[in-house]
Amino acid sequence: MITLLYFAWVRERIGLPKETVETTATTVKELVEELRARDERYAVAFSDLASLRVAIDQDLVDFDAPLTGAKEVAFFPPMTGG
Amino acid sequence: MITLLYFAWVRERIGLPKETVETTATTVKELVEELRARDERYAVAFSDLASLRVAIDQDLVDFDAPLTGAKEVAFFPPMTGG
Amino acid sequence: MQISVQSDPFDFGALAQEFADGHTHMGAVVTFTGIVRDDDLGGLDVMEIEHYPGMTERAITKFAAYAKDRWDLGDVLVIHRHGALKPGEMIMMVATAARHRVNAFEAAEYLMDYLKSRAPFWKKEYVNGEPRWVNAKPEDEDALSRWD
Amino acid sequence: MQISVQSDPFDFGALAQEFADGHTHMGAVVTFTGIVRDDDLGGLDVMEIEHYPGMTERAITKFAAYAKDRWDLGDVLVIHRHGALKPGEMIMMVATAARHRVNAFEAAEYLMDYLKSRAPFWKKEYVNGEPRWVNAKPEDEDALSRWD
Repeated sequence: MITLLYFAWVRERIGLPKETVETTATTVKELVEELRARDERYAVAFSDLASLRVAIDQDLVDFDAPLTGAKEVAFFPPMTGG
Repeated sequence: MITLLYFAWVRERIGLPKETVETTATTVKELVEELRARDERYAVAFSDLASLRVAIDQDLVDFDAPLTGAKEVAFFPPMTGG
Repeated sequence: MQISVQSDPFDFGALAQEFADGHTHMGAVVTFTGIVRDDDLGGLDVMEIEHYPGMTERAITKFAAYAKDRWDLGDVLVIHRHGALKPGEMIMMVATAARHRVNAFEAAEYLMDYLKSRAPFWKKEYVNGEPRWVNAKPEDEDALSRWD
Repeated sequence: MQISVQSDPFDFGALAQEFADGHTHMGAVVTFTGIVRDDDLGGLDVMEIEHYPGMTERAITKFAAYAKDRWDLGDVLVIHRHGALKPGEMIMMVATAARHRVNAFEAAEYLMDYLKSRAPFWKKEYVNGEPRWVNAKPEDEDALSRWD
């Protein structure tokens, strides 16, 4: 069981801020493939990985990072703080 | 008639903050030569021009700057503001 | 280190004064304050700042600790707001105290560059009632490379 | 532009707040504050700052006007004290307001570099009763070249 979090327009496109999934994916990329296949909203939200960022357990990672031990995976656009 | 101003350790070595002089010098360097010749205190204060700065009428200039029209010439060490 | 992620406004002047007073063994204090510009595009109604609770504090703490160490800071302060902000309101501030001015400046700039592109905040502007997400700027991403 | 050369203390926090509040059409405000370090060499009794009345204001006004123009500042503030200052007291402050943070930072750094080496101030420290003039540092002179 992994908790997925969505922020900013990723949250808006998918239509929810948070959900829990069972997955056999071993990397973030595989998880994204599963989500894309699930529903049009996910396909749209994840259509361009270059415009997305991902964090595993609150640390930024690349899309080919392994999911081993991950409890929380968050997807969001490039950050605009400051 | 030119007003001479001295600051920081230049003032301390010469022993006064301000004086007025009649001079035929045409550049700062020539003025410095006149002052050096005048008295041991001036000779000491002006012994190393590299450690001195000069301003004519409140603008920093080089030692070979002309004195034409100068009303106020100030000598001081490198500045330490901020 | 003083780090706060909050929706409430903060008292910039009082915090800056207190920070400087608390670090008089340091010669140099730099502050940066980011303000919601009140003239941008004319019709900005409100800016909403979304963040990732938990990760935000974690990321800022990491950047601040790194800056403190790299630039030998006496202290560092970071406050960043989230929620709805009106034009003219202060979004965030950083403060750095160091023995030498170059360190205080560089550390503050580093913190700003990292907050801008690596702290999980997202800004949404409502301009004449129309919402739009603020896009990250390529130059902000590029700015990070100077700290490598 | 707000420029003041004065012997009286100034209220850093209040001035910083007022400066930021007055420039909410700018997104970025940077301040720098210089403090007489209270731990340097242990025994600093007092620092005396001598200046060249008239030329000081003239020089600072020139640097500030140049910075305002070069970095497109909304405003700039410079306050510099002279006279006898005790450890822990604030010597000076600058503040810059700009639309973008890089401009606000660079302008503040420029002002500091020029105040340091081109504004006619001289510092004399009394350490355990012994006076000594503070020497200009070669690195401060070198710092100016980056603005050419």
